[in-house]
Amino acid sequence: MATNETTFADQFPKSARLTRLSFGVAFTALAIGGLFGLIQALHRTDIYRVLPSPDYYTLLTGHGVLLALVFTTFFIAGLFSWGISNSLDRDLPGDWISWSWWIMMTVGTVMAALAIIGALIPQIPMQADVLFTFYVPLKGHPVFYIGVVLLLVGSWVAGYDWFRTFWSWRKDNRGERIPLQTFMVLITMLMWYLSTMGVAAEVLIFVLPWSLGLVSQIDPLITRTLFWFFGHPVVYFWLLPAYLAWYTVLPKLSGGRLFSDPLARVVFVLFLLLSTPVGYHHQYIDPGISEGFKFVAMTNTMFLLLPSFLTAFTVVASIEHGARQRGGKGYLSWLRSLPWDEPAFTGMALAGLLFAAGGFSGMVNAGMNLNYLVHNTLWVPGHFHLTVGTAAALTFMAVSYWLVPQLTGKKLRLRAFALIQPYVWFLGMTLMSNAMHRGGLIGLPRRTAEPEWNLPGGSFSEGIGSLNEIQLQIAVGGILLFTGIVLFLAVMVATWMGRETPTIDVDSTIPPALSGAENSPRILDNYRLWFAIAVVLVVIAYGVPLWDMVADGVFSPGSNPVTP
Amino acid sequence: MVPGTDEGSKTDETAATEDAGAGSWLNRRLLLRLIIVLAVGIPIVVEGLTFIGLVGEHIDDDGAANGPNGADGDGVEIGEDLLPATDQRETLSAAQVVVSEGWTLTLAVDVNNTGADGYSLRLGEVTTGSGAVVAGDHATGAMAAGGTTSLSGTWDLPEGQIAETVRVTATVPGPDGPQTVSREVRLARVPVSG
Amino acid sequence: MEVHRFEKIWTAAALLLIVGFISTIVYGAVGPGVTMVEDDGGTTDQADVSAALADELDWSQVENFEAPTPKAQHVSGDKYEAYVVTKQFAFQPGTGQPLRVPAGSTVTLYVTSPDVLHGFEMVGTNVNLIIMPGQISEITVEFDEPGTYSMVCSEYCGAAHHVMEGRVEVVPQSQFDSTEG
Amino acid sequence: MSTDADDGTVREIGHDEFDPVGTAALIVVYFIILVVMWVFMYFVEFLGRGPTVVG
Repeated sequence: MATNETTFADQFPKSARLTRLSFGVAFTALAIGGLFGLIQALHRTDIYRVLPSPDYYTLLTGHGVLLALVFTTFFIAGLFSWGISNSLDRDLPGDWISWSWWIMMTVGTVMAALAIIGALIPQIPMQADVLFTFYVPLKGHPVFYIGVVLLLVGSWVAGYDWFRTFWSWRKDNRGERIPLQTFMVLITMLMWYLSTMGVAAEVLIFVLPWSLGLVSQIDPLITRTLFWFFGHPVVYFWLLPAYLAWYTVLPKLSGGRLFSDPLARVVFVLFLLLSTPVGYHHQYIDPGISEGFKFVAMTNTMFLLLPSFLTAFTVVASIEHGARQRGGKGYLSWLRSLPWDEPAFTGMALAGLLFAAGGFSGMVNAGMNLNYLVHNTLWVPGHFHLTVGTAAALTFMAVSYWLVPQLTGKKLRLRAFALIQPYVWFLGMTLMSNAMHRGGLIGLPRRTAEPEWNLPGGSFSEGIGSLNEIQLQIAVGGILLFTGIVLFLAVMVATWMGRETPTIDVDSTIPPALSGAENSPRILDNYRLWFAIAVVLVVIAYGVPLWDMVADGVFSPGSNPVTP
Repeated sequence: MVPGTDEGSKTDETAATEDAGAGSWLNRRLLLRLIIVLAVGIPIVVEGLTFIGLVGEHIDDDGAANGPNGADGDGVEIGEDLLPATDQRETLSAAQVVVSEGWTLTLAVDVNNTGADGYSLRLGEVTTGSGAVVAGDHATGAMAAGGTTSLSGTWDLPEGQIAETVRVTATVPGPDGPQTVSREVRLARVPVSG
Repeated sequence: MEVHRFEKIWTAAALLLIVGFISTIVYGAVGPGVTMVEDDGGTTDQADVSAALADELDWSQVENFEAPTPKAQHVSGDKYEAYVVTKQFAFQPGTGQPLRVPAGSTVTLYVTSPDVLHGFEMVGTNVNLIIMPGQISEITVEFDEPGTYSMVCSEYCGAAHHVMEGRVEVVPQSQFDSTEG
Repeated sequence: MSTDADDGTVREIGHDEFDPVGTAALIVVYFIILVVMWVFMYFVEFLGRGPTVVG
């Protein structure tokens, strides 16, 4: 590297390379998935249709898989590789094991993508119009399920790569506290190992043999329960890396220091414990599950709000500390002295703001009987475009503005694009998500190519303003969001393809927290204990219901496969 | 420099004017202020209107807004008369869209000629929800007085669309020659089966 | 571990809010008596349901289920029951002929599916169910005033999922008794 | 806009003399919004609707 300052890429070349490659696949998936999202937004709102409505569901599957599974998992793999090396001051081994997880994940992604696109291209004899939740009895091509399994197993090996780097650090640093970023990576991966048992069992035991024809009938209730055993923790698998950026990078960008390191550790341990025994809040209105288990899931879910509330407090306090150090005054006017012209800071701050709104709509979803009001309506996409669509995705883009120069040794190009991108995203998302929430309240179903109201007899009470106003607002929001993706990708490609620069104009040092780890109980770092407690909680929440479902025959009441 | 208006293609490196010197620093500050006002102001207005609208929705008619709201059965349902204008009975006996290779609509009508000889019924073109017109021509031919027959026809609809109206033409023998009665009849929800 | 007093206050406030949410939901279940769909509808055999729909099997042989009729069946007093099948891309009854229910009645709905998952969402009301092959979703609903409600499929069920829609007509008692079917 | 060494830091604030009052203000506002919206969603939108589920 020609730069005269030592960047992360100089210190840890193997880790930097793996992070760059992971970001590369993540941004490609973001581009394709984002394009699908734009086509869907314009199709659904009847503004501009390029495909017949039945093909909408192919795009919807692609949008879900490429963004919610591929973009997130690959970006997290890159961010965690950086986090481990940055906080342990130690490069990844970079041997064949390190390469194996990236290759496995990439091959899996290509397989799944081909199976999905196959529905549009006659030459490819595959289809997987089953959406990213692949509910049985709808059946996709086996290649789709194998692709998803490879992506999953690849992420397990990546976790092992980080753990063995930590263990080798531990041998040289007996008795020291685990550095915060590494602690966050390890706890997140423990949650990931525990929760992916559900979807691995679903696909390997039930769905894959069934799609290959080895088993004729499987029980949709068991497969759906196993999917949602994994389905909620996966949203925390997307969220906790964003929390890692909010806890460890955002305070520095705002000119301050993290308010409390121990509180951050407590928050991550709470997520490990509570994020898996809650899956039934996705199945509140499923038949075959008694209200008692749904009530347990609701209570656990509501207490899962606590770590997010604590995060809101700690992160905002850290930002305020930065504002005060930059001369901010008063109860609220300190907000003005924050670096709103710094894209990395703006992206994360706006992502946090929209996450607060997404949090509320999540509380409505989590309210057991309140869920009758909004289940499977447009309210739900409104919710998760605020949480994974902004809290995670916009934070990932924002941290890239700060991290990619360090990974490539090249100054960020097109800074003006980068400066306005978070604002374009924020405006587009507020418009789209607001309209989606209102559409959900008047009963518009989600996952439909054509909103029902232009069917004869299809009738929806006039929501606030007219239905056309809701449709228009979704379309405008969708266009702004796609513009945000194009701006972001333009900055990334221009930076990556640009020539190396003497300075990368990024201050990569991270100051220590205001109250450090040293004055927190050592038990916090005992991740084996927390993992054991998490397993016990899951057995309590899922043990009996899963046993009931299996007791009446593992595969019964069975359903034959139906190709969409 | 107003960024974001041109769809910056991902590969070309548009040489954005790097901010040089204090002059542009000042208009950058104004540009930033404008962006922040727009990007934060509009959402606040939208959310405010939403909440006022939501509450208003419930205050002026307390719940009637989301009470019964279905249109009362517009469109001819199975078992109803297709062409009330004629005194003959044309009862819609089947309406079905089958999705296999394509989307094919099947309609069946039980015709009962209560009038004089020479009555005939014809099913013409069909229009779908988004206005596509599909030609079709199925006729009973001249019927004897008091005769009954069942007329059915199929139409190949564009993929993903269902029929909303069908052109129905009846030739009714009258004292001074046959008259034709032609209507574009709206159909109730046509069930679609996989 | 030294915790800032603001943190303590905020944690207590957050816990208070959470307990508040939970008690609201418990009130909803106990007061107005909104209960969740459970497993008391029982299970059935998906193949039997699709065979009965294709008239290859008599409905009496289908476990825990009866023939879906457009008109709700009287049980006793103001109690009625209705059997509905959600199949790929239509409600039966509902899409071709609307489901007719008397006003001022309490109707228990039994809903199942012969093929894939469907959604049973009555627009503008709190009636919202997931319908699963092999399971019977059983729910009791109070219909007070007359009117017509759209019901839409709110769970993806295939290429024509977006056209799957039907109607429930709540008709005055007198009109309900006079119509046949 | 190159970030100079101290990126606009005016003064250092240690842990003990920093009370996040601004954060407290923001969080109280957020708390109020949550309570108002929850009460509205539950008692007006949800319970105030037409045919309700009772069994």
